[in-house]
Amino acid sequence: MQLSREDLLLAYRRMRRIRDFEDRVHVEFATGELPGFVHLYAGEEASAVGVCMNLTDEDMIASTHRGHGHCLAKDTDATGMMLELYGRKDGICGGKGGSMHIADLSKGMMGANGIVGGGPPLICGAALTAKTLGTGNVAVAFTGDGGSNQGTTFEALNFAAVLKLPAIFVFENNGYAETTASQWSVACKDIVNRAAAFGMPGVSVDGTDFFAVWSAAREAVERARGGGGPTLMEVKVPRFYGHFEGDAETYRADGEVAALKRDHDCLKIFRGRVTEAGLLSNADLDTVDAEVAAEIEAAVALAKVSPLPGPEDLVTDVYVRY
Amino acid sequence: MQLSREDLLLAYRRMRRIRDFEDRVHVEFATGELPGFVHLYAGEEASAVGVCMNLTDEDMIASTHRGHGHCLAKDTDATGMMLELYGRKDGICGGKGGSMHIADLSKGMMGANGIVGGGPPLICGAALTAKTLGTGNVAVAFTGDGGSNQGTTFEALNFAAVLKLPAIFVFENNGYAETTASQWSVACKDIVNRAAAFGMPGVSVDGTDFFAVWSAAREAVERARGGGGPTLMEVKVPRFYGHFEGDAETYRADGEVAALKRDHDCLKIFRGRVTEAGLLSNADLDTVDAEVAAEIEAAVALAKVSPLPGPEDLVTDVYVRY
Amino acid sequence: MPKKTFKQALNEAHFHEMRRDPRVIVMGEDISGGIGASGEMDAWGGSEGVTKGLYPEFGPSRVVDTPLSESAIIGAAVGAATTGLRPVADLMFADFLGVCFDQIFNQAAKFRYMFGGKAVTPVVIRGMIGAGFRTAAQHSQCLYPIFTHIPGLKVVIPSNPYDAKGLLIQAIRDDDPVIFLEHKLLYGVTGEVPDGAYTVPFGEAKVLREGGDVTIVALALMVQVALDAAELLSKRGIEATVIDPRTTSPLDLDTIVESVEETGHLVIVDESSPRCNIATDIAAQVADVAFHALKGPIKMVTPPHTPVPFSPSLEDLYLPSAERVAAAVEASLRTRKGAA
Amino acid sequence: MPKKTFKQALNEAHFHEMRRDPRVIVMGEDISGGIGASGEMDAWGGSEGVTKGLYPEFGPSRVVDTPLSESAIIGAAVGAATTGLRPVADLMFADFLGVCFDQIFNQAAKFRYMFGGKAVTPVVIRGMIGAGFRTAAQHSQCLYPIFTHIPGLKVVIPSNPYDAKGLLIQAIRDDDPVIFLEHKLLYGVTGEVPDGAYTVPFGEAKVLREGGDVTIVALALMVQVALDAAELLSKRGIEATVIDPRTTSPLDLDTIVESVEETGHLVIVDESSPRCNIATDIAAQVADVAFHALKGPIKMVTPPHTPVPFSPSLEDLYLPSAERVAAAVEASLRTRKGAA
Ligand SMILES: Cc1ncc(C[n+]2csc(CCOP(=O)(O)OP(=O)(O)O)c2C)c(N)n1
Ligand SMILES: Cc1ncc(C[n+]2csc(CCOP(=O)(O)OP(=O)(O)O)c2C)c(N)n1
Ligand SMILES: [Mg+2]
Ligand SMILES: [Mg+2]
Repeated sequence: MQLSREDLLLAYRRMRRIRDFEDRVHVEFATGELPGFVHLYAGEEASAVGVCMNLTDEDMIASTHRGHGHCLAKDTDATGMMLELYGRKDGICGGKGGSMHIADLSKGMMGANGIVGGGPPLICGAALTAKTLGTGNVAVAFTGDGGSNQGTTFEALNFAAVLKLPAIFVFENNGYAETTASQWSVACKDIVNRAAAFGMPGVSVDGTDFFAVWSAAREAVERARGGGGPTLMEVKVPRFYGHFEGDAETYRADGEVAALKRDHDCLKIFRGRVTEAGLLSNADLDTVDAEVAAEIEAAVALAKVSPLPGPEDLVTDVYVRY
Repeated sequence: MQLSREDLLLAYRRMRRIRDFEDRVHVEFATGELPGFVHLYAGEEASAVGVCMNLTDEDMIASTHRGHGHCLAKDTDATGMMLELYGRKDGICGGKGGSMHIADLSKGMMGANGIVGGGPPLICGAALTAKTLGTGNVAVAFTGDGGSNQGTTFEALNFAAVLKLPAIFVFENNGYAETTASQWSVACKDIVNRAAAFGMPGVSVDGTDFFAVWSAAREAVERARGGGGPTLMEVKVPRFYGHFEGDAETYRADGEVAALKRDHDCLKIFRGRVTEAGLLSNADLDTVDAEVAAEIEAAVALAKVSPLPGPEDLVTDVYVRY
Repeated sequence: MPKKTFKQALNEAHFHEMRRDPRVIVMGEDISGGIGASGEMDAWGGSEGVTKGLYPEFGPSRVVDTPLSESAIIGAAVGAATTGLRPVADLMFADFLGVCFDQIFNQAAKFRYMFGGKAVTPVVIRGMIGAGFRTAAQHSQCLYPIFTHIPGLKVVIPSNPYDAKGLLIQAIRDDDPVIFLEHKLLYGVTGEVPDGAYTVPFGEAKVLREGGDVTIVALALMVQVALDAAELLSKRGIEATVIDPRTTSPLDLDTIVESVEETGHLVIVDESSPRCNIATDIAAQVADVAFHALKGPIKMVTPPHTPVPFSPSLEDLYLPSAERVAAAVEASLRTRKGAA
Repeated sequence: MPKKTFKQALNEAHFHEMRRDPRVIVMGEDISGGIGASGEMDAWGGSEGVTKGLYPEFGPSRVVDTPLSESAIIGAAVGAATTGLRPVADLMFADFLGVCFDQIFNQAAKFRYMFGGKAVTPVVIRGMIGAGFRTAAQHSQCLYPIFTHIPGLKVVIPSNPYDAKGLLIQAIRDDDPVIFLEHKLLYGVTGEVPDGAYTVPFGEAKVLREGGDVTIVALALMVQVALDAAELLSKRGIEATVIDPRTTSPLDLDTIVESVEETGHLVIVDESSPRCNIATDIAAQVADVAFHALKGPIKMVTPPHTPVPFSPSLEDLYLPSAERVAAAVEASLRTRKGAA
């Protein structure tokens, strides 16, 4: 399989949408208008999109506290998400979830997660459903380098391997868990070195290279769909912002972020690659940029004026029936 | 360092004490006199003793639900243990703990544990104490093959490696977690294959060979004492009885246990080795056998007539002060 | 009606629902037993044999043995539930919640609310509770107050074979996450159990005995203790109503309040540790909404604030006894309103 | 006395005890911050800066940054406590108990009892609690009823800077496992805090205000809500006693009962979920031992039985308000005994 022109445009649009969404949230948060804990995915776009371009709406993903990118890569509505971040009644979760709990089951997005390591066991479940019902679907858990040290994650790896589940464990190593460097906290340095402990194939890719991520994920997805069991993928990505919005980031070296933005921006790299290869033109990409910018602008404008949930919403949605 | 004649006699005595203790508990349980859940260590003696012969009373161990052998290998009093199993007031835990909760901190025995995977995190703590206070002590977690799949265990491995703790993780692979075969449940087949996932040295030994266990443990203990960090040891052992007393064991192949007892009995193997090498005589060993038999006999006799705890004991020992 | 044990009743409930709905699966450690080994499969059928016989009929795709990894087991059950299956996961001893609690209380319980009503998580988590089995502090706890505390969970605690079967079938058909707790000492208890499938609704207490002097509320093993106490009291001229709530979340407070409005006295027997437990929960609710009806103090009969001891001599003292319940009733009746 | 924030008070307590006793260590994720990275160490001093400055003074052997592995962190703290250190472990959000609860409730809490009184486990586990921070369902829970339920744990919940410092010093010097819970919305609150070290004993409630008409009990952030309600009520001619138990295990029931004996009315304000919580716990105990003194129903003011919502508009409704507390007091006063 090759990526068509439409695929490339879609991939770019999704990455661009993530970037713009996050850059804008960064700005809005700084003005104090956005409540809560917000963790931005800027810089890591090629990972989510590279993986999810291989998935259908029936393939499930589980995300993390840094979930906006995974949602958007799975085509969750950006406007609904922005409204959710603003705690609005018409937000994608009715304003009840917020940044860390965005889910869109209709798109195969099982939820961001405020608990690090919460997703991998859940993804075993989605994969078990696929296997039991013979749907041919796959399930993907996104986890960070910090989350790679959480017991629930390790259990899920072994569980998926033993039961030969159609699951893929994508570890986005962005160098940090909050302030803690992954080269310190992951005893084996590279997370991919853990694949053997679970008897599963492992692959490490440069997460600034959309094409590298896409093809590694493609192989893993095909193996999973074909009954070949789970794969561990480590994707090395830069983190452009702080751990959360408001982080002073003094634990990072001076100039570290500037250099990452300059030399390791997956969007710039993508643009360079596709234009040099003559697959897309700069004009094509500029059009996408403009469309996405307008989309995000409109989303924020709507979010700011949209109604808040009211007292009648407080006690609904706890149970299906009680 | 070599094992002296006294060391060899001590090692044999401890292994024999475990075997006799367990064989006797097996009999007593069958008569219905012993209450509770009892998991016997018979067949695995060379593992506990081979490891613990390298330890002092200041070195801590954490054990499992199958803890009698680890306790006795660390020189916990067999009579106090037998009284505990009978729920007696003079039991080593006042009758409050029973088989799954025997501890003897004065001997460096931090407790059997009813929660599979409970011990490895605790051992990180004992190792942290040793490191922080600079005592040169080491700490050892015994875990089973089933427990090797528990998230708490994985976390402890990484934690110990990252903090370079003087810890040793001994995985006693006896082929089963209850009825579940370890070759099925451990995705990488051999637990030792997990060492690399935590950047630590791993070693696999035949647990029916006391000398193999002893020297592998010795190397790990020396490394830990010297500041070289943790080691993962897999010890392959046979399980002579059921998972717990009362287990019909239909999941085992016909003749499996008989063959294990015949060909893989660490006591027989030890006797063969030391007598052939002229290190100890059969008479030496027979004397130990007789002494141990008398000791266990006396322990059971005492346990049967010893007083039970009374109402005044029910609410003590919850807090130091409340 | 045929007599069956509590264990058989639970076993039948599994068969009915697995035959009825292909989305129902069971999973857990040794849930069939013997996987990967060279002897028999279905060697155990769960640690107490509750799921015995399912494997031969439904095979490995619906009777899923697992590694020893509770977070993965429960998390997978939860994830499978949100994606179309109806898993019944066996936690074995409820005491093991400590290694997988996040998947229960932060994930399963909260999905529906956090996701604005879009998730449905029809998972059943079975666990054994209770003392008396001589299994000491880490295998004898009740812990249902913890589950009951968490919004988003339903908590079911049967006390007899009939209810066990009907409540488990209801739990499996229910669309919310259900914690289903089985007292180990009840497995061997027998009672009349229909052969067919039937449900017992959640949130409907059962009145086991009627008497006008005092209301005794009890769950699980304590129901029998309460009934025994009622017999003792009856001989002393005191007639008790005994109520088994059967589910603590939802709780049928109305039935309790109605009874207290008649009797004016309430005694709650709860095997769980005394602080923040079901006894305090019910007592407090009654002291609010039915205060006007109370003629004496609300008494709670519970174990002491200690871990469960191993020694049979201590464990027997630990558990509430009929005699202690009767004494509590008498104390409440003695201290009538205004008497102090 | 100098004015300090709640956060500064906690920070000082750490300094005092670490200087005083070399066995005291702190550990947790980002407890100093920046480990292995190329920028500053002590970058955060814990996620809220409570442990800031310890690293420069005490260094890595006593200020232990850890991987993201709560079971290992808490288990290691517990194991270190039984072997001679006095660790203060930071769980960050108490909501994370789900991934490490076993080490707290089956290990630390039970060692002493299971081992027949031979173990001493002087560990402090710090965790943030409470809503109002716009952090949604998995980062806003109180959960202290769960800890309070477990025999073997002590549970400390300060409501002001003075108590925060004194209670934390007591917690560190205490020989039992202590769960120390900090409400996030209190960190910035200021109050008078002595510069030196002092302790506030466990199990001694603080009476913050005296009034003869009703007793209001509240914890943590709810103490201020209760005081605000008392002001509202005072304007309406109702005088309230406000009591902060400060520790829920042990609980100073005597002070509450003494007050109820005077006022005859009890209202408990509890930010935790309503079932099996501290409000029910205290209500039930009072409805037993002080029944004779009650002149009206015991009222509990709590959030609804729902997860904590994200949207500020909902979260503000979720939290008990002074107005709701005042209304509950009035309801109790209205429904006097015999009135119905
Ligand atoms: C179980 C748990 N522990 C700790 C936290 C607090 N926390 C939130 S994000 C985070 C770091 C996660 O690092 P990583 O997995 O690398 O993801 P990243 O933030 O880098 O995307 C921590 C410690 C949490 N939310 N859940
Ligand atoms: C957390 C937890 N899960 C499950 C159990 C029930 N259980 C007790 S022992 C055991 C099997 C343990 O297998 P392994 O670790 O190989 O030890 P072995 O019994 O073979 O010595 C199980 C599942 C438990 N006690 N704790
Ligand atoms: Mg990271
Ligand atoms: Mg085993």
